[in-house]
Amino acid sequence: AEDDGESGGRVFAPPSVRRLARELGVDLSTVDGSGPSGRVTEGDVRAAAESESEAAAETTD
Amino acid sequence: MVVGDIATGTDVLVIGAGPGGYVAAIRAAQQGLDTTLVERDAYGGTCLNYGCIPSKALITGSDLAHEAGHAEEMGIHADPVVDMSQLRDWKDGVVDQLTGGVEKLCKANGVNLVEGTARFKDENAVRIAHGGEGQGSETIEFEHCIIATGSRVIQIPGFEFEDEHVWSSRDALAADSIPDRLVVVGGGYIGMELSTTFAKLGSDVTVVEMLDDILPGYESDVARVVRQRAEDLGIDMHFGEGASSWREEDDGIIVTTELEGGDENEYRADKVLVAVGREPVADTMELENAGIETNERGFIEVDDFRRTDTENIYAVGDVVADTPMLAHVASKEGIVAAEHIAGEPVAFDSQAVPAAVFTDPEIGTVGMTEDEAEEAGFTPVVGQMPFRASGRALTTGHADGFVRIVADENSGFVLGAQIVGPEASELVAEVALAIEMGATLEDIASTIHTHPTLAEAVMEAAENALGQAIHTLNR
Amino acid sequence: MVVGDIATGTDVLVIGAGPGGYVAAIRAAQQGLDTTLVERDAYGGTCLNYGCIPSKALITGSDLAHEAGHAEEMGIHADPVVDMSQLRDWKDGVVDQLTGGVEKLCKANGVNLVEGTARFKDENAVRIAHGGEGQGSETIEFEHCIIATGSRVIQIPGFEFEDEHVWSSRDALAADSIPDRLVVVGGGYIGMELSTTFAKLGSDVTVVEMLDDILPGYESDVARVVRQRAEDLGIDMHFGEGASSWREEDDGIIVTTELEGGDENEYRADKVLVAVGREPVADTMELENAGIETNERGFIEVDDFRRTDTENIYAVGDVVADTPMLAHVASKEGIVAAEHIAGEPVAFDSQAVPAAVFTDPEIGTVGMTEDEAEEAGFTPVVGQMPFRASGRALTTGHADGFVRIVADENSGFVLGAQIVGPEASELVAEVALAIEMGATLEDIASTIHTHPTLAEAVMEAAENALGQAIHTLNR
Ligand SMILES: Cc1cc2nc3c(=O)[nH]c(=O)nc-3n(C[C@H](O)[C@H](O)[C@H](O)COP(=O)(O)OP(=O)(O)OC[C@H]3O[C@@H](n4cnc5c(N)ncnc54)[C@H](O)[C@@H]3O)c2cc1C
Ligand SMILES: Cc1cc2nc3c(=O)[nH]c(=O)nc-3n(C[C@H](O)[C@H](O)[C@H](O)COP(=O)(O)OP(=O)(O)OC[C@H]3O[C@@H](n4cnc5c(N)ncnc54)[C@H](O)[C@@H]3O)c2cc1C
Repeated sequence: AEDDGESGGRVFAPPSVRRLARELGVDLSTVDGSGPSGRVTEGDVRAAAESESEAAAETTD
Repeated sequence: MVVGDIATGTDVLVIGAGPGGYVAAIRAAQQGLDTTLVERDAYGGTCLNYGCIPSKALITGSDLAHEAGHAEEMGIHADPVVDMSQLRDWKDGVVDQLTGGVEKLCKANGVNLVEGTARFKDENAVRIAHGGEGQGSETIEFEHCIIATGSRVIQIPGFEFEDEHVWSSRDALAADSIPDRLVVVGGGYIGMELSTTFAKLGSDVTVVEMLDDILPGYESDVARVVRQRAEDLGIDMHFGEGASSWREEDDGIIVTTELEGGDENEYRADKVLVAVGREPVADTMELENAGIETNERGFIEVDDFRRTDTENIYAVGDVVADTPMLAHVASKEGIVAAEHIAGEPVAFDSQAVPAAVFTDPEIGTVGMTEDEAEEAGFTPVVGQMPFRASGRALTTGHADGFVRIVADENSGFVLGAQIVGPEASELVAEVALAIEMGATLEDIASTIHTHPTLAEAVMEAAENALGQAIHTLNR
Repeated sequence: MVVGDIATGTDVLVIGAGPGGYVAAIRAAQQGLDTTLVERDAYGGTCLNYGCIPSKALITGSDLAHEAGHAEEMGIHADPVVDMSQLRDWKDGVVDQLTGGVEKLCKANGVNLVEGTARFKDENAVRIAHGGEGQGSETIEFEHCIIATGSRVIQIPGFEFEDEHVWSSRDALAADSIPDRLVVVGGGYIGMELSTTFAKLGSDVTVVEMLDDILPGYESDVARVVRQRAEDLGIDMHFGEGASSWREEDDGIIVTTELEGGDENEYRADKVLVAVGREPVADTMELENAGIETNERGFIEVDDFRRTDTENIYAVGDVVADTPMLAHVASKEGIVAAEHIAGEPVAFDSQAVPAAVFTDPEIGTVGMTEDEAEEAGFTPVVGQMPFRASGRALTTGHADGFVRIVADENSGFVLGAQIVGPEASELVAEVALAIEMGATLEDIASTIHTHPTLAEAVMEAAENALGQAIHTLNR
């Protein structure tokens, strides 16, 4: 995979972002990174967490 | 909470006060958990007492004495004499200061300290056998336990460390005189660090290694720089030979080695240092009572949070399978285990595990080699900067070696570095951060690096990988 | 393109071959631009010939000699004798190797080298006056020009560098004997580096500084560590005094200083080193012919791309206003100018400009201090780690000083670091990358740092700022 922050089975994201993903229950490998070369940022993880909870809210609606 | 007359209870019990255990205990206590740390020997474990710290202190002394005696080219004329028992005392002073510090830090963070050997009664209790006579034993019940019992030196048949002529690394580090002739069995990092140290202190050193190079696990062009320097220091290296026996003769000993074809060689020496590796200490605590098994090599297997098969029992450090036996790995694992017990969203997810060898010159590596990057599915691009093109290296008089940086060609993400040269152990820190952050070659190349520093070579290597180095020709 | 009989043309003309100019020229050539570099004196400029490199080489020699002579505590007994002319030859060899390298690298990258002094004819041409007799002059027309003419030492009234008793830093670095008594006028970084060097080589050193501390611009607790060590080395420091005159007496000289109230002091010496600062060299090239003015302090003002008021003419390095007069800043500016000319999307947008002082111990700083962070509107949080709690520092025998890290409390973003201690010049590299990457304290704290290294202190300082340091007590 090119330019999606994931190569060689690895997601490129800073340690603080990886921790946040665990905290918010976000699977990093499903997040589209908006940073350089697809690096996953804090904002990407928060957005993913939000859209997941929105999706969850919609399905329970 | 007191659970009975002879039994006490604790939230977290940590077994072993090495860099795995004491760090885990301090962090657990910082998380507000009632924490108890059991140690049967000395605070700081192998690392502070018999490993990292004393070896680096002796290296400092041997470097200074050797350098000052070999700086005529710089106009410095000296003929240093080393008083080994004074050097040992200085080293012991450093060790005492640090181990005393560990004890104080544990107490200051509210860790309960218990001296003795811990053995499991079951999944929620250990019995502590106190060392001193008539000290008896006590039981400690725990919610969670962190095993950090470390490793011990491997002994080979015929070479008993009890014998005064046979040294373990621990004996070598406690020496109060310099042997005239030293045979070192094993050319791994501990063997090579000590060979260099004693060669600089004046010993005639012979290294005997079963494999065909020193420093197995390191790339051959990295090892070559150290091997060349070792040769220049007069260290005699023999490959494809295993030590088979030794005997006393005249004033010294003779070490016999076996070659592949069955031939034998003999080396005269005063001491023989056996440094063929270390094995986990998992047999001191009756693990089976807690339902934990070790793998076929004696290590404990753990998950991403350093949990063993028994969910409330964690293991960290040298005793753990799959991660390198290094102090900073032990400490990191200790932190992960302690925070996981406290409910923090942690995991052992480090992308970059640095390692250093304190030979002359030093080696510092982190992340992937070019081959490893290829295997992992990347398209590696590498950049290199020789220290002989570094202004700072030349001004220190130490310009052997190079910085190599490995990145993914498509994304530019930095994947690893192999550094051999002055302060290599320090220089990897920047690359480790780069890898963890998901930095690209361009990120390193466009960060201003102070002139004149060795760290500029990291920047230059990144620029070289990008085809735009200033101080080397681009590939 | 040949524009006439006596005039040649070039895409990019670079004036001055210091770290600003030669780097700019190489990068411009790498971008495919026809590039010409004019230098009137020596390749490498001040830095390689009379600054960074020779000073660091002498520091290495003086450190080694001094350390070896003061390591009885470590059991090392030596009485080193320094042959200053040999040390000078070794240093000159290092300089020659590097300046020769610069010339080779320029050629290998296709840069045209011209020797002589450049003066502007107009916005698109310079006349080059060749140094040698009867060499005449030539005209070079250019599309773009990069001015990198650097700086020179400031002279104070009554102290003429032509006199053999009065040293500039350049004279001090060329010394072939060690003065018994040296008075140093100015306690800035160049004055303190040279004071330390000569004190370690055996001179009786007196520093006279107008202000009330050494190292103006550095925080007082940072300067204090260096000042303490300077005192221990026997350096005599006097504050609030300005050198007013000197005279020969007996075998040496007497330097007279003036105090605030009008009182005077006298100091006996063999040499007086004047190190009160450096001023831009903007008066060698008839700038006005190109329509460029200097500011009231003689510096050239530039924009984010290092363009002067005349759009096709850029300026970089010490001659430029507002950025610190440092070699690595000059090089970075040179790269920005060259790439901007080539149409690359660059700018001088560095968030982190590191600086080092090679005193004993070293200082390394990068980014903001706590006060600067506050002024910039952040809510600063700081973390600190003293080197006396660092295992690596203790094993090197150098444990004075500390690492301080400054971050924004709300976001955790790392904003700066002030490091004073062993290898401080190298340790800032990691923090510079952290700042440029937008790393947080947590990012540094959770990156594994090799044990035992000084770089661990950076991690510990970050942990301290987070209230979870292991090896120091948390605030
Ligand atoms: C010569 C030498 C040099 C080295 N240099 C380096 C280096 O430069 N960098 C580096 O990273 N690593 C180095 N190492 C390796 C480093 O020492 C280990 O990786 C590190 O000590 C592992 O830490 P640990 O906490 O897992 O175990 P240890 O440090 O081995 O500590 C384990 C502790 O557990 C105690 N213990 C064991 N069983 C029990 C029990 N049942 N009850 C109570 N207490 C018990 C032991 O007494 C010991 O104190 C070196 C090792 C050696 C030998
Ligand atoms: C003792 C000392 C120690 C120092 N230590 C450090 C250090 O450790 N780290 C650090 O970062 N900085 C250090 N510096 C500062 C550093 O040397 C300067 O910041 C750096 O050299 C600036 O580079 P530059 O390219 O702008 O100018 P320079 O290096 O000064 O080069 C300018 C060049 O332009 C040439 N020139 C001038 N006018 C003309 C003309 N009209 N035509 C042709 N050629 C011309 C000059 O001959 C000169 O070679 C030190 C300085 C001194 C004096």
